[in-house]
Amino acid sequence: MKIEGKQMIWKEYQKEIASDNFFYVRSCVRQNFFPGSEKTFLRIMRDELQKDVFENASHTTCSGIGYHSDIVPIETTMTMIARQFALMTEAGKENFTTSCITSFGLYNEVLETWHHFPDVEERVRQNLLKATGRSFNKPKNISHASDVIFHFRKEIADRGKFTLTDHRTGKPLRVVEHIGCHYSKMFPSKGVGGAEYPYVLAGMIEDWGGEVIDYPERRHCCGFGFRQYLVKANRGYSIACSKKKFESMESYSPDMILTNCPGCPMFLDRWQYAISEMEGKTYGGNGQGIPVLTYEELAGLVLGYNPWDLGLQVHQVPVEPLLDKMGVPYDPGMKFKGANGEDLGMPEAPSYLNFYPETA
Amino acid sequence: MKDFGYSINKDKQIDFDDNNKEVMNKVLRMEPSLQVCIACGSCTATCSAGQFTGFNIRRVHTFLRRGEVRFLKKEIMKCMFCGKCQLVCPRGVNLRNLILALHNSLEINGL
Amino acid sequence: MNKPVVIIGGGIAGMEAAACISAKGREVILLEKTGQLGGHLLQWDRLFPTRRKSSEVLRHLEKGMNDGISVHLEAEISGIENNNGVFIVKLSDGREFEGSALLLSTGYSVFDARKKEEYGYGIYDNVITSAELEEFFRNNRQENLLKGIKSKRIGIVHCVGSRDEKVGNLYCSKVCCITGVKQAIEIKELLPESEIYCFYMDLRMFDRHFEEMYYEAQQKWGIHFIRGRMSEAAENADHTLVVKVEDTLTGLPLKMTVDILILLVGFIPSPETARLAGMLGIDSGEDGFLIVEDEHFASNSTSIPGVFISGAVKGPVCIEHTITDARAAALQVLSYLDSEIAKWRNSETVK
Amino acid sequence: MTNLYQQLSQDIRFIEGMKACLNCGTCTAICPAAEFYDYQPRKIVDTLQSKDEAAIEALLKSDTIWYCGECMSCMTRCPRGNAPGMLIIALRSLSQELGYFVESEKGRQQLAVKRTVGEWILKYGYCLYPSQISPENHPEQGPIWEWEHKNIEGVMNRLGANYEKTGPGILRKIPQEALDEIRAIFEVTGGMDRYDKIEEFSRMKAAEMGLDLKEGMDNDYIRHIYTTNSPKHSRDHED
Repeated sequence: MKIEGKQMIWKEYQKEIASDNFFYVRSCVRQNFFPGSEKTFLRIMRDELQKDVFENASHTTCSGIGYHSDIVPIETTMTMIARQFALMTEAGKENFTTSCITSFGLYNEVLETWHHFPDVEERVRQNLLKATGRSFNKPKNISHASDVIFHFRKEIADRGKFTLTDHRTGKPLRVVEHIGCHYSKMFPSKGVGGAEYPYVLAGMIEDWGGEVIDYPERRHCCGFGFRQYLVKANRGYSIACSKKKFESMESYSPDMILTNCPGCPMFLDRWQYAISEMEGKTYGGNGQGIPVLTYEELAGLVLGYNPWDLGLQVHQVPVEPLLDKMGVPYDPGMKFKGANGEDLGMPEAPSYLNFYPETA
Repeated sequence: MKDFGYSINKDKQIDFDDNNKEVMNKVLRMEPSLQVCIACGSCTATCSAGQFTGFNIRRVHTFLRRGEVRFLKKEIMKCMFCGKCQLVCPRGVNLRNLILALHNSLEINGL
Repeated sequence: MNKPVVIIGGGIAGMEAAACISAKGREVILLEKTGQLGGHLLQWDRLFPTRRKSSEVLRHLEKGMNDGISVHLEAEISGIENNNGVFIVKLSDGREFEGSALLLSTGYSVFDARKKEEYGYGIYDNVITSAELEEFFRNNRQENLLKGIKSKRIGIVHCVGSRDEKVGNLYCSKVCCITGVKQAIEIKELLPESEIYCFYMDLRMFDRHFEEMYYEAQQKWGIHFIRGRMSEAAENADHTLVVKVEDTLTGLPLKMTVDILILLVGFIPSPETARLAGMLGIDSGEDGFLIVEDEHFASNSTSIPGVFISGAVKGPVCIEHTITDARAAALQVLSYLDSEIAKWRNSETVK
Repeated sequence: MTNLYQQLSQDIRFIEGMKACLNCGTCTAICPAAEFYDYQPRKIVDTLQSKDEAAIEALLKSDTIWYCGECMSCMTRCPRGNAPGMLIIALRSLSQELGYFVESEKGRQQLAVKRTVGEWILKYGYCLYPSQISPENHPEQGPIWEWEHKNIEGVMNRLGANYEKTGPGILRKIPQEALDEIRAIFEVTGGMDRYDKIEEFSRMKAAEMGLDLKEGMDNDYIRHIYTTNSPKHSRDHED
C-alpha cells in the first residue's frame, strides 16, 4: 500500500466546509441509538470551539428512511427538505449541517435534481408555500457533521487529553473506518476524499494518533438497506452484509471500528452480538467484540470527556478494551447509572460476547 | 443458539478462490476444445432440451469454468445428446463430450 | 509554396510521412519535442499480432530518414504563425522554421490509470499498467515483477480509461483488447504455471490475425476470459488483490484473488496536441481528438488550408494503420502543394 | 392500455438514472443485494432498456425489485452514468401506484414499513422513535436495548436528551404546528395518497389471502408479511 497514492486522490477531493454559524438538523437513528453523540457534537462545537450552532425545535426528519424504503414519494421528501431549508432561512443561517448521512446524501441529491430541473424546484417551492406558507433559500454550504469535526480535527487534537495510541506501548491503535454509502457514493465530490478513499474519518484517525487499516471489504455496505432491516423477514440480508465486513477485517485485528453514518455503528455493533448468539463467533479475540464508535464519541474520548457522558454504555459491544488501551479512566460502577447516580439495573449478559470484562 | 426469527443469508457470489477447480481441470483435460469457447450462445439457442426445460448448455459450461459445480449434476440430466449444439458451434467445440465428461467427473468427485 | 514541409511530432506517423514526402523531393523539417525519434515505439517490447520487436519497426522507420529531412530534437514549440499559407514555427529556444505546409503528428498520451481510483493503481503494490509491463519486457526485468508470486494468478483488466463516461472517455481505444491477449501469451511463455484471467466487456479483434491470436491464447495457452467489467480491486494484507466483477455470462458477482493486476490503459488526446491545435485553430471533437475535413475523403486535412494531421491525433489507432495513414497524409500534403503551385502559375499567367 | 415504460419515464429518478446500458456488470459486481439474492442491477437496466411491456409488468409484480438496499454503490461505478438504484426507486413507486406490489412476498412488506416508519413520521416527526422499537420485534438489538427500552427516560436523561419535552434537543416532543405542517406536506405532495394506496391494495390482498387485517401491527396479515421469508430467496434453495 502506497499512502502517497491515496494522498494524491485526497488532494483531488477537497470540499469547502463552513467553519461557523451552522443550522443543525438531527438524525432519526442517531437520536435513538447514539443520543450521546449528538450531545457531544454540540458540546464540542459550542463549549470547546465557541461556534454558533443553531437548532430549531420545529425541524423534523427529512423523511429519508421513508423515501429509501419507498413509502414516501420523492415529491414529498423534496418538500420536507425544502421545509428544513425554510427553517434555516428563517433563522438567518446559510450553513446547513446534518447529523445523518442518509439526509446528507438526499440534500445533495435534491439540490442536484433542482439544478438540472429548475421546474421541479419551482413546483416544490409552490407545494411548500401551499402546505406551510413558508419559502426558502438554498444553503450556501452543506456539510455532514463529520465534515465539521474533520474540519476542526487539528484543534481537537491540540486540546486533546488522549490519543489513539496504546498508552502502554506507545503504538498507534489500528482503526478500520466505515463511511456509510450515501456520504459520497452518489456524489463523490461532495465527500471529503471522494468515494473510493474517503478521507473524512481517515483524517481524524491520523491526526489523533491512530493508524488507518484498509481491508478488502472496506467499501461494502453495512447492510441496513432500509426495508432490508425494517422488515424482520429481510434481516438475514442485513446481517450477512455486516458479517462479510467482519470476516474481511478480522485478520487485521483492529482495535476499533470508526463510523460516519448514524445507522452503520448501530448495525456493526448489534450484528456482532447477533452473530455471536447465532454462531458463537466473536471477532475481537477472547470472546470480545470489536468496539464500534461514532466520530463524535471518538472526538469526545480524545478531548477527555467521561465515556459515560458520551453514551458509550449503550453499545452492545463493550468499549472498555479500547478505553484501557487508550488509558482513558472510567468508573465501571457508574456505567449503567442514571443522571444523578440512580440505579437503573443492569443489562443482561449475552451468551457469548464478553460483556462484563471485569467478571470474565 | 438463540432464534432471532431469521438466519444469516448465504452468499451467492462466486468465490473463485474457494471453488472446486478439480472438476473443471478434469473436464478440460478430457475435452480440450472447451478452451476455445467464446460464449456466443449458439449452442443454447439451438439446444433441443433448452426448448422444453431451463437447460442452458452455455451456462453449464461457464459455471464449470468458475468452479460452481454444485447444481450441475441436476442440470446435465436434461441433455438429450442430440448434438445440434456441436453442429452450430463456430469454434468447433465438442459439446456432447462436455456433458459426458461432466457426468464422468462429477461422479468421480462424488458430486 | 516552395518552402519545406514542417512536421511536428517525430513518432511513427511523423517519421513515415517525412520519409514519403522527402522521397518525392520535398524538403522536410521534422520537429520532435523529446531527445529521440520513435515516439511510443520506444516504450513497447513486441508488437501485436506479429510479435515483431518494436525496435525492428523503429529501425525500418529510421531508414527513411535521409538528407532531405532535417530533424530537430528537443523542439519545444512556443508559437505558430500562419501568414496566408506560410507557417512560421517558433521554438522556445529561439529557433524558427518556415514551411509551406504543416503536418501535425503529435500522437496521443497513455491514460493515467490513477484516475480509475477503484483499481488502486499508484496505491496497491501489485497493480501495474500494460505500458509498464512492456517496460519490464523491454528491459528483461520481468523476473523482478514476477518474483515472489505464489499462486501466479494474474488478472488483466480491459477498457481502463476507455468506454468510460466516469473518466470522460466514451470511445474505445481499439488496441487494448489485442494487447491484452498478446501480453497474456507473453506471460504464459515466461510462466507456464500461471493462470491468467482477462476481464472484458467485448473482445474487439478488429484486424487481420487478431481473432487467430485470441484463439491461440485460449487453445494453446489456456488463458481464461471472464465477461464483466472490473468493478473494484482491494489489497489483501499479503499484497495480493481481491477483484470484484460480475461474471455476466452466469449473472453472478464473482470475486477472486490475483497476485498481479494489469490494467490495459487506453489512448487519450495528448495535452501537447491540444495546445498546438489551439494555436492553429483546429477543432477537436467531443472526445478531444482532432477533427478532419472529411471522415472518408479528406481524412488528413483540417479546416485550415495547409494544415494536415496524421496518426493518433485523430483517435486511437494501431501501428500498422498509423503507417498507412502517414503515407496518405504525405500524399495529401504533396497534392496540396502541387495545387498551390498550379494556382500560383495560373495567377501568374493571368497577370 | 397503459404503457408502463412511458409511466416510468415520467419519474424524475428514472430520467436521472437511465442512460444507455452496455451490460458490463460493474454494478452487479459490487451490489450487496446481488451477493445474497437472485438479483442483478444489470438485468434491471437491461429489462427497462428493452421496453418490453410484459417483462416490465412482470418486474413490477416481482420480488426482484424489492431486494435492492438502495446503497447506491452501483451509481458510483457505472461507466455510462446509469443509476440502477434510482431506477429501483422509480419501479417501486410505480409498483405501489398500480397496486402490483401486493403480488410479491417482498412487495407486500410495504404495508409493514408504512405502518411503522410511515406513521411514526407523522406522529413523532422522525422515522424512528425509541418507545416503538420493541425488543420482541428487534431481538438483535440485544440485552442493551432491552435495558434501554425498559429505562428509556432514565437513560435518555443520563445521555442529555430532551426526551418528550418541549424546546430543542434530542428526541424532543415536536411541536403540534410542525406535525401539522408535515401532514399538510404529505397531503399536498402525494405522500398521503401513497399511504392510502398501500393500505387499500393491502386490504384487498389480505381479503384474497384470507388473512385478518386490522389497524396497527397486531394482526395476522401484518405478522405474516413482517416475518414470512420463503426459502426461494436464499441460496439454500438452489443447492
